[in-house]
Amino acid sequence: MRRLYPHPYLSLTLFAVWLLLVNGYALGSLVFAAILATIIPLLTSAYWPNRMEVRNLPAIIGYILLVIWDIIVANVVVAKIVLFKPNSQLQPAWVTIPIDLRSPEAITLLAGTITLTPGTVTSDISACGRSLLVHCLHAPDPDAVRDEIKTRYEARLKRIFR
Amino acid sequence: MSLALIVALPFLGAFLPGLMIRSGRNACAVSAGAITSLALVMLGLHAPAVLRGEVIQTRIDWLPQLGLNANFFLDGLGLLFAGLILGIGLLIILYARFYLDRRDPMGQFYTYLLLFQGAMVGIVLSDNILLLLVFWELTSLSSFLLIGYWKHLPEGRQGARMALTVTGMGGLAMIAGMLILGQIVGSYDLSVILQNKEAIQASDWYLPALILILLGAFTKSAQFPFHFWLPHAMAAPTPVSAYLHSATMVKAGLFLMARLWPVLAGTPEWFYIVATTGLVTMVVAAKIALFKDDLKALLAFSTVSHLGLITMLLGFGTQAAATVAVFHIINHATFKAALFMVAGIVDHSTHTRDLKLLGGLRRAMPITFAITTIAALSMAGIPPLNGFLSKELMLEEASHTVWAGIPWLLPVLATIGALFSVAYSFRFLGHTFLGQPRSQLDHPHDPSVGLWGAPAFLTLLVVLIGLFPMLSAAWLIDAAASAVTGEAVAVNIYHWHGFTAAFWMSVIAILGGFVLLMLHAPLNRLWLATPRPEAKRIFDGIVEPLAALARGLTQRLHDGALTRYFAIATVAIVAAGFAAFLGGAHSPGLRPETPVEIVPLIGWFLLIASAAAIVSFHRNRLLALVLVGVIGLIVSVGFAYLAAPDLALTQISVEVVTVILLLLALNFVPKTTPFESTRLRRGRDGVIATLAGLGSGALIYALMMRDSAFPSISGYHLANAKTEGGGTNVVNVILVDFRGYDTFGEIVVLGIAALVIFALTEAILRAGPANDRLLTWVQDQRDAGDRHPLMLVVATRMVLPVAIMVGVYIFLRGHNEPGGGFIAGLVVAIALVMQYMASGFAWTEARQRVDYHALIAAGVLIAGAAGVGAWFTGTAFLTSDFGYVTLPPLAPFELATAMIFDAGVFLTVLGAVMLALASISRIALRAGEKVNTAPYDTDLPDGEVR
Amino acid sequence: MEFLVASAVGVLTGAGIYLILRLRTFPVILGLALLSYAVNVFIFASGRIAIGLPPVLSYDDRDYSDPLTQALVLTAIVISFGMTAVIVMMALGSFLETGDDGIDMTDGEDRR
Amino acid sequence: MNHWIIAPVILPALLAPLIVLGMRNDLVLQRVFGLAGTLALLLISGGLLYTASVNPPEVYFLGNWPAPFGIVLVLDRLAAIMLTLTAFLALMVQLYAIGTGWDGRGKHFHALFQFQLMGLCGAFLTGDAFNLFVFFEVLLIASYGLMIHGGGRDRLRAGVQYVAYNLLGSTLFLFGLATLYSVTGTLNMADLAVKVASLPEGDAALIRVAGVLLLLVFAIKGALVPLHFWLPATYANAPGPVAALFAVMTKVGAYATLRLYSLVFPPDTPATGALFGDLLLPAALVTLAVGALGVLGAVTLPRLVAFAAIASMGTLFIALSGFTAESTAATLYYLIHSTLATGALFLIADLVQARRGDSSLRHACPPIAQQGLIAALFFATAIALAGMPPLSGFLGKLLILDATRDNLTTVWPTILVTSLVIIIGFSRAGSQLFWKSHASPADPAPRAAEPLAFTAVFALLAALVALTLLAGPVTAYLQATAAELMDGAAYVAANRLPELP
Amino acid sequence: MTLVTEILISVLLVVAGIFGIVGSFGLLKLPDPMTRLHAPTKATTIGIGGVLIASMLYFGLVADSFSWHEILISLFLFLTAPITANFIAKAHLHREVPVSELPPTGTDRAWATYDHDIAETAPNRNL
Amino acid sequence: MIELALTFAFSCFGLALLFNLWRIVSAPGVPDRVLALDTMVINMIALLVLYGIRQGTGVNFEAALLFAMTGFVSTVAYCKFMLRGYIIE
Ligand code: NA
Ligand code: NA
Repeated sequence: MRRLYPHPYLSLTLFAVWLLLVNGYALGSLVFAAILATIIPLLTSAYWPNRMEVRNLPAIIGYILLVIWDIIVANVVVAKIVLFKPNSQLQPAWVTIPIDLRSPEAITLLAGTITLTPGTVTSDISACGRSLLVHCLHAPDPDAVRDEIKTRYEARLKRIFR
Repeated sequence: MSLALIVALPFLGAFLPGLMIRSGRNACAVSAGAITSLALVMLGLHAPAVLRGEVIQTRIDWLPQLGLNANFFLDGLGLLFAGLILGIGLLIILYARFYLDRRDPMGQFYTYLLLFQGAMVGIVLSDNILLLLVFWELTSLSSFLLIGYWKHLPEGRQGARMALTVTGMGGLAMIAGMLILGQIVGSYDLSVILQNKEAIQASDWYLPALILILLGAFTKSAQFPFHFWLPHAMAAPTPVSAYLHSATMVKAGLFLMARLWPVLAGTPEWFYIVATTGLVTMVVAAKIALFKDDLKALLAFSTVSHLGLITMLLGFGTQAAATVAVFHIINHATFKAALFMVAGIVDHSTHTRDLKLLGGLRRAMPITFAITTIAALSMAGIPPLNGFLSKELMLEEASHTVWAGIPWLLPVLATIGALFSVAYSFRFLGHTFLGQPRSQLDHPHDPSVGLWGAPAFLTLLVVLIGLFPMLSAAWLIDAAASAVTGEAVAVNIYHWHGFTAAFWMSVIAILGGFVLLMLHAPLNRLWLATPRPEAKRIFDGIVEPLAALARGLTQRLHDGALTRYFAIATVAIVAAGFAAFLGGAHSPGLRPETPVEIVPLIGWFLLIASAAAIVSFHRNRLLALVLVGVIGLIVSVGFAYLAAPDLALTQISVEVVTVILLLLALNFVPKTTPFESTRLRRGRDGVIATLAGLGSGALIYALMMRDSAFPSISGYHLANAKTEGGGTNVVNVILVDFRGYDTFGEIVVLGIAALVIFALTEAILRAGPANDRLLTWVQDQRDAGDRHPLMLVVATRMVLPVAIMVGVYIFLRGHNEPGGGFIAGLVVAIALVMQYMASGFAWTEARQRVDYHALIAAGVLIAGAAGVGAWFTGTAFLTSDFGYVTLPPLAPFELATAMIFDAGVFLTVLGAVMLALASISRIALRAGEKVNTAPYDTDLPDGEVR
Repeated sequence: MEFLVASAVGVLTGAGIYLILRLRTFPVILGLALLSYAVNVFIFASGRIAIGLPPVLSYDDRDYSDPLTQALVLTAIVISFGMTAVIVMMALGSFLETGDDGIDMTDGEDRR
Repeated sequence: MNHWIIAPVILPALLAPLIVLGMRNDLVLQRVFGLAGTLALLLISGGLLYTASVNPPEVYFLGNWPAPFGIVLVLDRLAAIMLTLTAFLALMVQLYAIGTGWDGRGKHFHALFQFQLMGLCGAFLTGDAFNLFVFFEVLLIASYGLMIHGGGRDRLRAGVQYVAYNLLGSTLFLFGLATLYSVTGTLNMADLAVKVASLPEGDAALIRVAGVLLLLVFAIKGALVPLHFWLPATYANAPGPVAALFAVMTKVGAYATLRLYSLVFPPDTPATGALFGDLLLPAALVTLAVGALGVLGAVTLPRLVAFAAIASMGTLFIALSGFTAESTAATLYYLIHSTLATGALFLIADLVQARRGDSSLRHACPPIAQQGLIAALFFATAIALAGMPPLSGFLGKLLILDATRDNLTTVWPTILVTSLVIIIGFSRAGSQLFWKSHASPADPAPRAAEPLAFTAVFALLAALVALTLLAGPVTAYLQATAAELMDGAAYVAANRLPELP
Repeated sequence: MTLVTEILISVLLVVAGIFGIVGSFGLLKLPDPMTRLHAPTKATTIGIGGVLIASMLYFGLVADSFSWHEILISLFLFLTAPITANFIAKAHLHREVPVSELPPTGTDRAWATYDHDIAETAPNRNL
Repeated sequence: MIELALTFAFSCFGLALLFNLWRIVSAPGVPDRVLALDTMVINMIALLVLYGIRQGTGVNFEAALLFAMTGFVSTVAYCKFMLRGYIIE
């Protein structure tokens, strides 16, 4: 089973993607989605050599909902800054986020979350992969940003990725 | 048939000497001689009949549609000339055998000689003026080879070129003249033309035709002012000079004038052009001959002079004069060929032809001396030799010919010509053989009989004809002259005419000639002191500047300035388009304008602004590329807006692959374009571009506003796509079915493009400047450290499978909804490119080797097979079929053979894009790009560690 | 709308022509790319433009935008893509061989 | 349905990928299959030539779609002639390339060669205007690959120009086609003929523009001044055998002009009248003059031949511009002749260049291996190309002169004077190349005999001789061809078009 | 179609439009490249998200034809937006920002963009 | 009401396009331009979807999806070019 589905979450995603693509859920589509969701990961597995270890499905769903909520907030915050804050009052800042996550997928997910949420963009990673460089649009207190990221997102991700 | 054979023999035999040369020089000469003899014998067999007044004809259809046929006829004139050509040819072959050096390639010589001989015989036996032209030009070509035979001599090369140029020019003029003549008469057959004197001479085109034909004749016969090539042709080996430049080729012009005499002669135009030219030539050339120190040059100008004489006689337009011309043709051939051979003998044994160095050879070379004496006396017109007979007759004719109302002009000038002729003849004889022997000459001696035999034979003829003209020549003259004039001629030649004007003119000429020779030394000083045009300088002065002009013009015009080529092309296209438009009626269209909405207006503005920005900022190449991307985006969205989603899909995916390709290439070329063109030039280009833009914009506007006069064929496609093609996406059904053949060609184009790119890459990566440049490549920009950023690599692990799935989806739905194999191929290719960008070429390749060549080939083969498959059902290539498959519990779905075709498209596109990108990546690798072993560069415990 | 399309074609043509008259390969290639956009829109528009018409058959009596010109444009796009790829590579090869990305052969190479 | 009609396209189209797929690293196999393919193509073409001579034009309905809705192939005499000529030249060129090892100097020669043939055959057979464009592109892109085969500085630079110029031409082609389609609503050539003839007067200006734009496209292909500039550098820098094959490429332009403007825009078309002939004739005359000047002024041998090719295109288009049965027959005769002669001369130039190591005509070089033989070949071919007797060039010129007697005061002097200039140019070049070299005492560098290469050249010359000797029957066939072209009714009928509503 | 759905869709569209234009406006207004990076990558995700949800609702509730494939576009953009931002930031850092302006990594290695020791292996020119 | 909202949205995204173009043409650095181009793609996707709503057709869905995909890939390519020169290494 593991050989047939090297990345089960990918297969699941692809199954869903096919249904989304055909914009329906007819029986034929389900069968075809299953076939493709099996074949395509096999074709591309060479490019995903390691095995992603993920657990705790409720945590994943919780994380997704949290991020969506944060994105909505982020957009409002950024919109206000863009529209109403004079450039002179902006206090952009660079923040270094030390990370404990070791899985590349987890790090990427964290970095992506940071970018998608309020006023922060992940700009770089250290060559050893142990810290992220984050740019803040308006951060009078950069340390607070770092702490929030670590507690709000990284801690949750640690529970998801082993 | 046998006439054709006489002509063909030398041509067919021309290969023999070349082949026989391996068996030795004698075999070579004998084979050439045998061929000539055979032809001569065959000619001789016809002689009795011809002399009885019959005309022998052979007709072979060649190009009857044009009136060009291999028709030959033999009459007296033909017999005379063919006899001369073959007879003297035989002697020359003999003479050349002993004349040519051991080192000379004799096989080549005889080959050329026989080719020439065949061409000459062809001229004189042709009964079709187009056929005659063929042979005429052949003589120019073969003589080019013969004159240039001694390839190591620059004079040979130049002389050959000059001869070819001048006679070639005449030949081309003659083509025009002959064609006109044929048009007037309605036939190119000589025997027909010769019957149409009135029609020809009454035609408006008579004079042009006459001039054009005479141009051919005059150049060939070296008539003034085209006489200059002949002396330079003397760089040829002496046998060639003797044969071509005295006996035969130069007489081709005379032959032609004689041949066409019945229809062209007799008009004032003819008289003034031909007689005057002949007269001037005779006098001028004779004078020049006197002052030439080179034996062959002297003979050459003498030849020109005599040709002038004959021309003049033909120009008189009377039967008597024409008869004399024929007679002199015979005589001149005998003594002049002999004299040329003598010159060769002298040259051969003394190694010089310079009259200033020669002298007193009579004792050392008695036989040669004897031959020369007779021949030279004949040339001088001393009785009783044959030269005397014809010259006397000439003077007689001249004496009663009035030129432009001046009775004395012709006699006086003719006498002067004769006088010079006497002088140079005696100079030739005297300054070579008489006087004191010259010590610096190294043991001169008579040659073997092989060399002197031929001239001796000719001298014998000189004497024979001189003593017994009626017995030895009159029959031939009669026959030939009858043929020339078209009326029966019976000559009566005798030595003594009484004290006629001609007699006194002759006396004056001989005495005057002696006096002139006595005065040669002072006159020569005067001659040398007088500035005079030198033919070669003039010729070079015309040809070389022309060649230089041609070179200059050609090089300047085609100097590789593509931008100018483009400017010219654009202007030409726009101008032609406008002109075409203005030349026809145009009813402006009445279609209503489609209303404009705000967003398209913004898109339009974006497009205009981007185009303007590209023009302004194109020097920043990356920016220009980004702007092209913007335009691509807008065009894609525009297609979607205008109800063409397939186009939008294709445009956008092609767009991104193009950008990637350009970025890959841009890495190796300068990132900016320097300021180079002047303001003026930019202005010019701006004007051209504006005109082109106005043109295309106006054209499409006019087209859009007018309805097509007929219903478009696309109505059929709309009506039948579903029912006959099995798909609701009409565009796709057109692509894979109605016009699947176009698509087949289109994927072949893509496949070829990839192959070309691959082959080009191979060439670049071979040892050479490009490879050197790559090996020492230094990036012109600072590199960032991170080559395979972690986030991209991880994201690609998701995006790649998703994108492939999108590709599959787009492929499968293509027949019914926007999409299809082409877009699907591009989508998958883009996905793979993303993988390449993420983890690098080498890492990706190492994990999954796909043979892109095989993909392309398989794609084209599958698409082709899908087409060919239809043959098995008895239908045409690319005939498709479709049906619905029911697999319970699934809903029925459609399968169409067009999908197999589309699969071929998919594979080809994928393979082509990937092969092209992989090829460029190889260039980057050669330029020192490093190969990674891990999927990303960040230190993380993932898969392979670096 | 027709005027917008026509003027877009004209502007793209003009810009393309201006760029192909430049002296370096890169702008010339961009110019050819612009020309190919211009002609693609030209072909498309030569079938008369339509807005809001269905591109695929939906079984009613409505008008359709001309599918044939669309197919022709598709073919033209693909072909010009192949051609562009080839000329890009050739220009690159030429630059690598000579160290010069001029499009003209003014140093007399053409005369040799 | 006669499937043989499409064989000349399908055979190379499938052979080429097979070569890529199965034998891309085995030159010997490529050679064997490539030669076999081209030979087969020649045989098929010969068969089609015969078919076309006994049958009226025959149409192959691709995909079984009726004309004018699908794409059709049309086999008529003209198409068959072009196919056979192409196949023959290609076979010889291929022999030469193999014999000299040219095919091994880069990748994919044989595959590209087959694709090139596919493009050419497709262009000759198609009865659809847009499909003509597609096959133009196929043959062009293959020609790009062949042109830069082996790489190298000058070849690449010239190659870029060649491609760029042709891209402009392709764009123009599309402009023209779109205009044509927009006015008539059709792409099938026979249908175009029917519709253009009955266009309303208000469309005259637009259809004239379409016609002129397309004419200019073909003029680019046919190297007519002022659209000829791509040719000299391209031909001079292409590998010898490729340049020889390109002899037929310019003829594609002539073919397309002949096809389209005798069928769709014949001189009796109300909207266009004699427009195209009037445009072509002066351009052709200037082309001939430019080509002749180039021959006289050329400084290298390949350029000399290239300009001779331009001159021959000028001559060809002079005849073509007449659009009468007589001038068309002359055009076709000259077309066959000049293709073979130009091809042969390019091969000979390559022989010389390979041995001399230098192509300049400005200075003499030591004698070369097989000098005598090569000189003789050069001489014979130059005679043919210069239009001197006795070879087919002369007959072709006579036919053209005869056919253009109505333009006696402009055409005749141009043809005759340029002939002289070309003769002078060739004689200067030939004596410089083959005679002056004797002045130097050095022995020629030894060189392999390359029998295949010489066989190819001999075969081309033999074809010229045959064309000369068989001028009568050949011209008869061509006259029938011309008659078929001048009367488009049979062509149109073969398409079985539906009745106009 | 109920008024609620109509209002819902309209609101979504208006909100989306506002965020769309704010994102692009920010691109113009914000003072330096790094701050500009914040505006569009965020605002356009919600902008386009709103449009896509509006589309889904419209087809599902108004046009009465089930549609959910818009989700795919959203997913795709959410997946790629951080990567895009990351890359643009890296490009900016590389071209414009000296390493001294950045905070330290807190590790023994530099920020990846500035770290030239990464994965250097011997060049292989023979491929 | 939807029609009105649609018009509003259309105008917003159309105006956004103009802003993007302005940034592309006049920006201090290439990264800014790439950012603007990327944003432009997003705005065009929005326009395509809006157009689909107005026409009541989902036919432009694939185009929008492809825009997203190709926009991403070309942005990455541009940045890779600025970072390393070689975009595939
Ligand atoms: Na079909
Ligand atoms: Na983004």
